[in-house]
Amino acid sequence: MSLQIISIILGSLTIASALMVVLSKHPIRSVIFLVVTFFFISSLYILMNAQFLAIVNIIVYAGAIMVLFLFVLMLLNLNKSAEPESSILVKFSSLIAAGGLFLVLIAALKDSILLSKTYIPNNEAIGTVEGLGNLLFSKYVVPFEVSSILFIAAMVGAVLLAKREKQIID
Amino acid sequence: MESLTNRKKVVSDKPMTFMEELYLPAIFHGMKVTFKHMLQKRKTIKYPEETRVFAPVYRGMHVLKRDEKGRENCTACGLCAVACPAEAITMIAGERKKGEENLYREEKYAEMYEINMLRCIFCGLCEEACPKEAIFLTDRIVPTEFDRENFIYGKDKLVESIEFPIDITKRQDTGKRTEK
Amino acid sequence: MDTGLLIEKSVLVLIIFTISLGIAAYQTYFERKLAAWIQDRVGPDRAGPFGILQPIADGVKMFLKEDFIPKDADKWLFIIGPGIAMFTSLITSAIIPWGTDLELFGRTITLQVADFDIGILYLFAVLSISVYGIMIGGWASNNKYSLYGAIRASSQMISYELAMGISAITIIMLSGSLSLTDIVNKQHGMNWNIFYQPICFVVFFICSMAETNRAPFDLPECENELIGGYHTEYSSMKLGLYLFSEYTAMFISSAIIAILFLGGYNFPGMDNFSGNTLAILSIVAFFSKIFLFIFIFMWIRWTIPRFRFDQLMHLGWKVLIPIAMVNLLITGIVIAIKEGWFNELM
Amino acid sequence: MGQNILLLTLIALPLLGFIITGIFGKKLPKLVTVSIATVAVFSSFVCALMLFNMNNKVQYVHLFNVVHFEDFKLSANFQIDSLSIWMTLIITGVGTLIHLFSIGYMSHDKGIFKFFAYLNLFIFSMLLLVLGSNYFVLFFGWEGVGICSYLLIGFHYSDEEKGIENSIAARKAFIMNRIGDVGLLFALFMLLNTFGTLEYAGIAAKINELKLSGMALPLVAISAITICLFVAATGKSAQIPLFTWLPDAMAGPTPVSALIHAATMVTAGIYLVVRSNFLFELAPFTKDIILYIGLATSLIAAFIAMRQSDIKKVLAYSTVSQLGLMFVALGMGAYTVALFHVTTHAFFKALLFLGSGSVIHAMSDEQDIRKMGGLAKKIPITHLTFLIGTLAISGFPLLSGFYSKDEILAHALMESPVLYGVLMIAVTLTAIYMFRLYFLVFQGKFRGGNELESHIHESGPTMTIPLMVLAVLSVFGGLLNLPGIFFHDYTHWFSHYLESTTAGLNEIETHHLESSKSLILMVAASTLAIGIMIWAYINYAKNGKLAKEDSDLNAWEKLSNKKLYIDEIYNFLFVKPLEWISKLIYTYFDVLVLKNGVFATASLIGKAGSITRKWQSGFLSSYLFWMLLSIVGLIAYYVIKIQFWNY
Amino acid sequence: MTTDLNNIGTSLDFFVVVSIALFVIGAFGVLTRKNMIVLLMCIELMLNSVNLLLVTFSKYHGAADPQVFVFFIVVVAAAEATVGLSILIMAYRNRKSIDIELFNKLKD
Repeated sequence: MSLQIISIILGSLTIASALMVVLSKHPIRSVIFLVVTFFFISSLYILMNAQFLAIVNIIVYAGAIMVLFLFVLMLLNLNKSAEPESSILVKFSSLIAAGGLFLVLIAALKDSILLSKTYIPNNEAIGTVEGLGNLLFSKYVVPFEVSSILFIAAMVGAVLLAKREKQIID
Repeated sequence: MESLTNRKKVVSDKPMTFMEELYLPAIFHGMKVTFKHMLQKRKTIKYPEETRVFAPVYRGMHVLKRDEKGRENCTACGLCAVACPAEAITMIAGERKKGEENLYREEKYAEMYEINMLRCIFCGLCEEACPKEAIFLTDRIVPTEFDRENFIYGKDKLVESIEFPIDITKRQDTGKRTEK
Repeated sequence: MDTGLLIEKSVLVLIIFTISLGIAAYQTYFERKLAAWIQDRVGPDRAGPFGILQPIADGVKMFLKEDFIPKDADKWLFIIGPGIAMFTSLITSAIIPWGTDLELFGRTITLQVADFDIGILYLFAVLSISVYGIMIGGWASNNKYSLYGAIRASSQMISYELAMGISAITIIMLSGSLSLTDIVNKQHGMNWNIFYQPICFVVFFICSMAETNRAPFDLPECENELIGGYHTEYSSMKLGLYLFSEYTAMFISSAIIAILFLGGYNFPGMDNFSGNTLAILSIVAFFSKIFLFIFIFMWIRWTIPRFRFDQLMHLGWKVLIPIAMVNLLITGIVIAIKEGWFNELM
Repeated sequence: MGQNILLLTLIALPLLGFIITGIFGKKLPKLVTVSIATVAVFSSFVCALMLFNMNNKVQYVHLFNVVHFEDFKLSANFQIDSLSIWMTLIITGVGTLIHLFSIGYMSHDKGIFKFFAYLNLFIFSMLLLVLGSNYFVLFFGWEGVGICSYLLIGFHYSDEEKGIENSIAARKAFIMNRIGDVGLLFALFMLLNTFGTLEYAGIAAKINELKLSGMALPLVAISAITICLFVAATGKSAQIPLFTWLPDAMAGPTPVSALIHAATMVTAGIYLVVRSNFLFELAPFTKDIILYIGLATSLIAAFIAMRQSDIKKVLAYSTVSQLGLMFVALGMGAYTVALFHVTTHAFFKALLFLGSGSVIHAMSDEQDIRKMGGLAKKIPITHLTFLIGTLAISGFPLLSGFYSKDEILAHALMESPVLYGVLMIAVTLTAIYMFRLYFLVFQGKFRGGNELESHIHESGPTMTIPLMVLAVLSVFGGLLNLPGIFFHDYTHWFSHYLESTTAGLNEIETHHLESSKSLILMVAASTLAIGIMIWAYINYAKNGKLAKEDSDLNAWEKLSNKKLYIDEIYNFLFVKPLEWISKLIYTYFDVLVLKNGVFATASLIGKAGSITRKWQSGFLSSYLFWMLLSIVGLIAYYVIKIQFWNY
Repeated sequence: MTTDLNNIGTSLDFFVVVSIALFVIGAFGVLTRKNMIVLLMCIELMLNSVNLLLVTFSKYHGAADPQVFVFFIVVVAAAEATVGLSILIMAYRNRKSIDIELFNKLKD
């Protein structure tokens, strides 16, 4: 099944670029690899027929959030002072903990993975704009509206936090 | 006070009206202006191929004239140097030897004659001061150079050659010229 | 997969790329000519008759120049920056419907590389990514002017994307579809959106000017403040790519505006034609609209002086976004009334 | 079709007026602002008239759903029926007149645009209250009028002399109303719980369904609901025990007192009870409570009004007393009669308040009736209209108050003669204090000093025209509900009008006394009124038994003047014990138990913390590391548990 | 090649593994990196892994609801990023650094 091969290749690339996010020394490189990771994740979404989410993922994550990160990194201009390395002990113990988490999660989800043999074919309309839109504006309309309040709160909070307090100087 | 030209514009910073605050009318007006210019005749020319015709009063590079027999007119009287406001002209007078009558018109001549083109302001006073109709400003352009020394023009560059005399008859008559 | 389709699409992609690049190249020539005309000059006229070979000469010059990478620059990012910029401005053309269906060799060829049902979203996704080219390039140069240019570019593009998106939503509401093909087909004949949404058109037009960093919004590269802006340190073909991407973006934006507001490939009286005649006429119509907009872009550039940065932000956040939102609201109400949502009240 | 649009315009106009005057009022010229506000209300009134003209059956308008989960809905629905239209007519009609009056009355005030904005908002809220087709919309209006009342009572909060007093009065009104609102909220919750809907029609339908199917009605729940509703009504309509805010509310500008605290808002309680009559009919116990509380309020308020010296306070207590009368009517199940009294009361009480406003205006803001007297000649129009109002409220024959009170008395007589007798006392007291007020203000000699006397002048046309209109209405308002002895064909038009289309009112018949009996009652009442009038004239105007200073009052007079010491009693009963208990708790519980306990716990934690703080490195990564490790452990535990022990 | 995309069922478990791996990588990054911006990015990565899992399950069960949740997660992530970055800028203004090790006031 060629699609399976494609998905395995894309999945591996996703994991590889995610690893690069964590492993690359320079934060800007991390940002760029994270963007690449998001692109791969979007491609995985497309493989699963969730085109709308794929595009939204790119617009919001790659196009807005990561630009913000890049922006802040550029403003802070940290390229001179290199980030101090964590000690070997910390790295080792983190690796152990993360590896443990991976194994344990796989073990926990093992049953659901096995279940996928009885895969239910779904109807086509779920990943489309219409499908999501219908759900969003009927069943989930209250959370949808509430999220706008969340946005306003976040916006006000961000502005307040980032504003320099001039009154003190005056 | 009444201005002579009446082109004065009074600047004011009164608050803008709504239409002005929209900016769009002003923008459209500007675009109309540029569009008109797009259709207008071009004001520039393709220089090396075409050149502009100079005005008769144009004052360019100097020339030291010879008379019709090919003799230099200049007698090194120094009036041009005196008249020069920029102190650009200097010269050394010499006495005409025997056998040089075909070179110099009178018994005194300029042994050395230099104009510093970097100082010269092309005012034309030297031309007016000259009693011998020896120096004229022409419509030629002083060529560019890389070194400052090269801008001190000696007689080699100033005196017209006998084979290719410089035509100055098209210059506007200052009323002093007798020779045509 | 259908082999014929594969070939057909590949050829289409090739043609579109060639045309885009060719038009972008000749835009530089045309821009210089136009600037000259507006300033009562002649313009480039040395290379070939009327200087028609000027873009090629420029290209050769770009290729032959020394490729220079500053000492402290981040080498890889410095290299991929212009690549991303060029890439993003080219891939938008994938969703543009260039004309009605063409019939060749017994096949019906759709003149569109990919008909997404969420075409506009794709457009905005690509738009939002196009910031990276400039930001990465500007940052990687390790030059403060480049960095300023990059930061200006990113904040400008993010700000204007909002107003642009809102006005695009207005059009989406009007057409009831996210697919560009549907939007074009809705404007059959002379039924163009610009007649319904003139304000929206103005907002979208201004925003796309800002998105492509064209004057009067060319602050990321304004010469008298930032030398060259984000491409100060660039030379040779990398600089060429940046310039090229800007011109390609202008071409694509003109195409998008033509699609959203001027009916794309529709032209009045198109019902009298059919088949390939119609297809060719529609392509002609579409391109003439695109050229019209390119011309207006250039015309504006050589007319209006550059904004100050605070004025730019003021215009984006405090003027265009409110206008676009109010317009959206009014459109929504009108549509609701037309669809009869208030009928039960009456 | 047309009715719905009309209804929406009717509601939207005052809101629009509020928005325009509220936002742009400061910048617009004064005249434009006030005319926008007034015209908005007047246009609403015109709409209401048109609706009144068209309407002959109940109609519902659905605007939108506020909350919608599955089949649970809270929606902004409106209802057009005779009850809501009648209330709308009163609100917008009287509202228009009072707006007009305010133009003159408030003309010297800087914040006049604010005042008109508040008035418009009030009208809007009131319209929501009466036009909503469910308790949800009613609640919005209820709270809205509460807020407007608060804002308007404290309108002169920045006044140099009385500013603080005004704000305290506003706060008192607000808090008292909140107590009532809690009742309303509880009632709403219980209604939702019991019937699953807040629509009047829905609840009525549910009850009918239960009745038809022969199932047991949730009578206990209904009793509780009705009591809660009545608590809400006491709050808004100033009944015992929540009536003390209304006299204090006279701190607001006089038009406000006229509109909100006499004609419209205070009758919201009556409206609530009338609207919920299908519930109250099922709860006789609550009805009894209403009857007795109404009676007590009526008597007490009338008694207090006897010796008040502030012109507005007298009217305020009179309002409380009249509201008590209405509640008596409600308690007897005579809903239409109560509404009839609401109508006539709106006319003459608004008239009286506006008249008093005119007097106060003329007296340069002096409100003490002991300093007035002999104003009849100086302000003739005010005098005449005020006289009409006084006669109407006292039940002078053939004026509006006469009919409405007479209806209540007639029903009381049908109920029991004792009730009739007690009510007669209240009515008599009303006549006495009203004539006392009239004679002290308008007859006799002026007692306010020369300087004040020279300033007295009649008010302008914007103030006198509303007075005249209201006077006409006060005279002829009674014709709406003529008792059977006059014109047989048109008798009890009002009651029948309400009965015909109001949902839920159908099952209640209006009882009528036979003609002869009612004639006797009428004659008795008329004689009483005229007798009191003559007695008051002799006492107050002729014999010059002028208002005494506070120190000269004898025992009962003092009791009346000091408002039966109710504020003090409340203070003693509620505020003082609360303070005392708080202090007690503070000294014994807080200091001894809590403080020491807390300190002990804290020191324990501190000691434990100093041992465990070595874990607290302050590095985020280490915390996260431990967190991750714990998560891994937990999941591992459950996985193993499932895998190996098969839970 | 004309296979329907629906038939990749057997590889859905692979997506689950991928999302778990992404989550673990994010967690690892949070533990080892010291730059606060990178920490935030690792958190974004973890959020995305959850999104991927949700979409996978949505595909698996044929219901669109999880995708709506993804939508909300994206919204929350956007809000979180704005607030987080502004806090970060404040922190940088105070300490002139965004090294997480310097912000150990929590122990006091």
